Amino acid sequence: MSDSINDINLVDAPDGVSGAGFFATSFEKVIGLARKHSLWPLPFATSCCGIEYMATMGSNYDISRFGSERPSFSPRQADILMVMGTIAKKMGPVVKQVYEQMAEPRWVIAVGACASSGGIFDTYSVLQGIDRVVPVDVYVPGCPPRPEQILDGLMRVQDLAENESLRRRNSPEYQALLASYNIK
Amino acid sequence: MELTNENVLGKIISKFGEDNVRDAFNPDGIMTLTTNRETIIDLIQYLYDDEELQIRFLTTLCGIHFPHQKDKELCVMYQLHSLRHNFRIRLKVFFPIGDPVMPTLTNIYATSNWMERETFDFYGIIFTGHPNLTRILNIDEMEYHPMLKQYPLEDLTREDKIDTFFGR
Amino acid sequence: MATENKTAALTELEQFRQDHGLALKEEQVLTTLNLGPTHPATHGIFQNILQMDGEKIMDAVPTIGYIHRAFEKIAERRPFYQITPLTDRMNYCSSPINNMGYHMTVEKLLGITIPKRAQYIRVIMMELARISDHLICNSILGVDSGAFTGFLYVMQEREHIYDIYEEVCGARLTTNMGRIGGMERDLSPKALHLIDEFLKRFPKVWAEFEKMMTRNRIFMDRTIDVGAISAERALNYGFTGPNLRAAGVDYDVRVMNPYSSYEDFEFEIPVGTKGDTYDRFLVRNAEVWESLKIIEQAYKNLPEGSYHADAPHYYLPPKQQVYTSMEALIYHFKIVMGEADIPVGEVYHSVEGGNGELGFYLISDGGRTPYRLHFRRPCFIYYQAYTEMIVGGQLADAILTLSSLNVIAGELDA
Amino acid sequence: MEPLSNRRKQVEKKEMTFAERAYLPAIAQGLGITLKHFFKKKATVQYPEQTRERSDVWRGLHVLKRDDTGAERCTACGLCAVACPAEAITMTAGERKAGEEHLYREEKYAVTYEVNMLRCIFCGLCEEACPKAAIFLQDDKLAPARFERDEFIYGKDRLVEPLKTTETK
Amino acid sequence: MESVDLLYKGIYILVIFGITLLIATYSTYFERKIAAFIQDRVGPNRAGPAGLLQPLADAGKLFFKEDFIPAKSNKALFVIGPGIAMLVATMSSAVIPFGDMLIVGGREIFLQAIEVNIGVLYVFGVVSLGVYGLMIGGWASNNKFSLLGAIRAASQNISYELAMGLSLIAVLMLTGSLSLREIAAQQAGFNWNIWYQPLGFVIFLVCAFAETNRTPFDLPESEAELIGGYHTEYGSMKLGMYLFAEYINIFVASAVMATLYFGAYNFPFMENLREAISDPVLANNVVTMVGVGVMFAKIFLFIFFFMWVRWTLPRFRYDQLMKLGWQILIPLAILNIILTGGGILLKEYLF
Amino acid sequence: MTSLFFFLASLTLLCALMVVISKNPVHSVLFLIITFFTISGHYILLNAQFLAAVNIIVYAGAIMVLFLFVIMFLNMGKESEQHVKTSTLSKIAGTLAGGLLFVVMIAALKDSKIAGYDPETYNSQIGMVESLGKVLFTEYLLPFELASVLFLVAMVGAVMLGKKEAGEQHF
Repeated sequence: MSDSINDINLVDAPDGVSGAGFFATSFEKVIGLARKHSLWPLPFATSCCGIEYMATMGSNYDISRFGSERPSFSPRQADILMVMGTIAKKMGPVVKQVYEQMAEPRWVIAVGACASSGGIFDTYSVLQGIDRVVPVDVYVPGCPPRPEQILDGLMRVQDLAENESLRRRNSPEYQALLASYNIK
Repeated sequence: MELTNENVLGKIISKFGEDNVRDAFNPDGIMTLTTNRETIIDLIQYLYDDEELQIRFLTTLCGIHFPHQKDKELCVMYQLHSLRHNFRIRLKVFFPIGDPVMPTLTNIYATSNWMERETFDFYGIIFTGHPNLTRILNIDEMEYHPMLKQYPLEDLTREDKIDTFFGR
Repeated sequence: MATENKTAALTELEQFRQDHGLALKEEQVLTTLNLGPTHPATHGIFQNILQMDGEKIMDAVPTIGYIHRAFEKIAERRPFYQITPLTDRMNYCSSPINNMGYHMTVEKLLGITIPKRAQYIRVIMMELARISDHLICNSILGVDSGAFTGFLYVMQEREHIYDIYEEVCGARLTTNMGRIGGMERDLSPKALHLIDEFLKRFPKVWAEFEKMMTRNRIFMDRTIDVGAISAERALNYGFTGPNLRAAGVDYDVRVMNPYSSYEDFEFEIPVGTKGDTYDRFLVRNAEVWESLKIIEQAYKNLPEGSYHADAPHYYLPPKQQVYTSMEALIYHFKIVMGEADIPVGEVYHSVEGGNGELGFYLISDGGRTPYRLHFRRPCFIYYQAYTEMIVGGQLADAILTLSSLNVIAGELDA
Repeated sequence: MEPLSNRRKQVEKKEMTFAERAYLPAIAQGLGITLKHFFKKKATVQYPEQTRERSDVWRGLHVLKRDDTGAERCTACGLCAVACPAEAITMTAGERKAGEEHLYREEKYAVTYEVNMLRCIFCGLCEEACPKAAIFLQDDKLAPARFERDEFIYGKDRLVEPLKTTETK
Repeated sequence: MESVDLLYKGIYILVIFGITLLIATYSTYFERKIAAFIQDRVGPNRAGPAGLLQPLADAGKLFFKEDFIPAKSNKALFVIGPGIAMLVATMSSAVIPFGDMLIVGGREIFLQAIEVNIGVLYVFGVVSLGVYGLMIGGWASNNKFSLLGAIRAASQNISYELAMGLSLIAVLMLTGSLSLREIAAQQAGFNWNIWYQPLGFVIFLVCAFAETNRTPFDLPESEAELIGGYHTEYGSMKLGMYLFAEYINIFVASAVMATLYFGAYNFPFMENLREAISDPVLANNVVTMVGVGVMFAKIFLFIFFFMWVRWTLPRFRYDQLMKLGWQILIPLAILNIILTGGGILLKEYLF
Repeated sequence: MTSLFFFLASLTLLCALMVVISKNPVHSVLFLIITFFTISGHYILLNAQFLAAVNIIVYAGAIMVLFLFVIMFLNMGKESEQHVKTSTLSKIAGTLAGGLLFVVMIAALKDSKIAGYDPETYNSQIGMVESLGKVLFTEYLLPFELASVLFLVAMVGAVMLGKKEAGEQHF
């Protein structure tokens, strides 16, 4: 590891009451922290952005610093669905199915213009944004985004994961959201 | 023999006659001929078999739609290449949109399989004798052939677009 | 959602089966395995419905179109200069080749000749793109056979290629590089410096990568005689590019129909013998060396002169003139609005893309947009042969064959 | 097949030697290479603390420039919107009223100017199309990731370059 | 056995269990770090200083991930699968002597959980059961990729067990004992078995790679072909247990290799060290403790080697793997047995 | 010790029964494996640790894996084969055969005595590798060699069965 960097943002100790000899914190926060640093992506790479994702995995950007280098091609094991590239209407149901197969908690990043909104491809065959089939947590603009931007998107998801309540996934709001996408 | 557009054209016309091979012109160095449905397969077979020409490589095949040409609305363009002589030739067949039928080329070139499927998908041209003429790129449920000029490009479900400034 | 009619595809293969002793016995029960559309080995997205007898593949039915984006339809609705960003996204591993291939097609239509310097810059960029394309393909072959590390070693070099792109055009992957009539800007001193550095550093990295893979028996066993295709079948299937050359046919558009001053450069066409995965790997490796040679020559002999053609009707005037001169402003408006005078005509132009002959068939009716623009996409054409190449092999073979074919989804589905 | 050109070169494809057949030498060689890299200097740039150098011509986030006096350069001619292949730019033009000379350089100006950053493909054609040097893609800023789709429609409030001088109205 | 002995035993077993789990946990971290370093990256460094909390983060996440059982699976077996894998993996470290003996208060404590006189066979037997975890899990998932993975795992493990057993026999011929403690004791000082059994060691090493399903033999879970193989359908902690079991297996395999071939806790000049300390009890304890350190150093080296190889080599194909096992390794192992036998006879004849 | 024996014995019988009873062949195999384990437990009670280990290695570790392997393969295509109808006749025949076997067993075993053990002559090493090997290579040499010939024959047969037919490819 290069020695020059000693000021990396390490994980901060969770807020809690630290007194003499004891340290109490909310359990949820610990789990939130754990989740934050262990987001295993499912790279749903269909086109150009997938190539930039390769760069993100590569040595120069190194997504593993965030604990996310284990790509889980099996949806059961993945935490974030990274949709990278154009999703055609033919592909839409597949995205939805993959999302349905993922276990909670799950997050979705729409990387790049095509996945987020259809981008330049405003055509009869392209789905105009994957938020039409699955709920999206974070959008990353760019066509394709630089690896920095993909990492930015990942960090936004980390923020979400860190602050999310363990019970959010059972909340009526969340169920209503899923119901609006006709999932489950 | 050095293949030139003139002597190849001469060969073809002497074989198939002036009626079947028309409108030879040369827009970009590649000789372009127009022929008809009945001749096209024989012509390509002839070009393939002829030991002198050895035009044995199908570069590409595509459909074109000319809605303003009466009874010649649809066109299929074949572009062939003789790797031996580095000679390219382009063949066109026009036919009315009411009768979008073409013979298949798959018996000569395996590669034309998907190209013909793509052409069918885009233009609805039916290649008789094709082993599996189904849509290839678009979803099966699609009801029209999108490359025909009358159909719009845009996804009609898109809401966030304002057309004022795009000059169209 | 299999769009292929299974029985039809089966009859197609019947002859092949007979030849290879693969004919099904009546009582044989096959397992259906869905390879894709999200299987990691499919990289892009296409589906292969495999019929397996244990680990042996008895039949495969490919389905494509999962990222069909209607390039050809979009091209009919956009002014000529706006199509460049589209071509970026076709073979996104080597976008500059696509960009410049398209530009050359339009230049052919417009009858513009490009100054030598611009042509040489194009050659440098196209060869860099070819390197980055081959580099991804060959290292992905390593990833799919389980050796991930070599991939990351050469990906670092690809970052350097991207740095050069970035310096030239301002983007990494979807470059939108060059304009109809030349380049959008000259090579900056920094870009020249980066190219120079790249030429010095890259050979070492590539030699190391070759050392890791080429003579490793595990890798050789995995690739030799896997997914082989004969020259005759390859031509019949319309193969071009490295995949055809691996089968032993030295067809290269750069040599047969030189464009952009390729005739000025010394290079060879590496060919293989059997057309198997190992041959494809070796051919791509050798082509990277050839590309390096070309870049070196072009870099050393880079002529002086303008980086764009003198074609005020089609090439945007310099910004400074637009701000000051009325004539330039009028040209500027005309070009941007797409009102430039486009001749009527049809042209076909092809370049040697990363995967083979990338052709553009352009019909113009004199309007602001192409009347018809058909792309000859090498991936789409040769991917048909995949079934024939994998039947009789094993699942693992199918995956390596797929990655050695370097099927780019964007180019496949258009 | 017989050669088509004189530049053909057969790739080298030797039979495996005994050492190669025995797996181990090649494996040892590979292990040597990876071990060398184990101790090499790492290539990683620790984003977000460090950033990789970007070129000056990098096409990043858009900005609407002001001129030297602080007036907006854009005259709402619409060329950028026409040139945009992604149809991401929309604007409405307005007439400059008296007393607004210090705000807008020309008589026409953009009342609203929106770029849909999710549609935008950062191709740079708008910058090239602009005859007034008003819109630029900055090399030092990237469009950030956000949570909601609506947040990506950048209006003038986020696009126009902030005034450099401290005097604001 | 006296109750105090039992107490010591109990503590020891707990310690070994803890160490096994700890090493397995941190193996994941080191795997990621080593992979990163080999690939010119820095690896996980955000969770805790230098990323040291990374395994805990993974574990925490996996524990609180939705526990999912596919609808069409065989539910009971689906749950049992990872359990068996984990159980079997943790069982096998019981007979490994991590050190010689300590003398505490006049009582001799052997640093070995259970002494059985067939220790080698015990390890061998338990390891051969590990495949059930994978098979049952893969089959119960009702997924074709999983099933293919399970079948690959089964055939691979059986095939390589044979070569492994045959390469072991040569060692056993040399040592004349099945007890690991005995074997370890015989290699005192620098008299390691590797000097007599280089070929056997290579065969054993290759088989160990195959038995632990590590690259180049990771066919049951090869990402590019089978997505995750037998654990495709597993998520949450069940997946965690599979991954854990794999790392424990690596640890055990490393320990066994260190014991059988690399002299276990023995190190050169240990007798000199023993003599240097006057008090015999203290001397014994110091040597033992250094020995424990040496043993773990050897184990870590082997674990590093496992990871190093993983990030260097491509993987085999199914038939090539079988060919290697049956046509190369087994004949080589038999040859090794014959050579060893000949060597022993020759030695007896000469001396 | 005795209570352990009875526990193991009853478990063995129960699992053996379950092998026959359970409908899912995979479950049967798993029960069979447990049976082997309990039998190994018996060996350990008899102080035959070597046999116990070998029993597990060979039967549970290898042979049953193959069983499971084959059953998984067979189960792959078809949903279930549980609907096989057994005719009444075969049921009756099965019952009869089983009953007769039972009678024969009782008749054979009714006079046998439980071998007591004598602390004086008891050899604690009787189940160990060394004594086992000695006995095998001296007293029972002929049966041992015959058994090895039997294995050889079986191996040759297996190779013949698995041999490639002309034109057929196997991996």
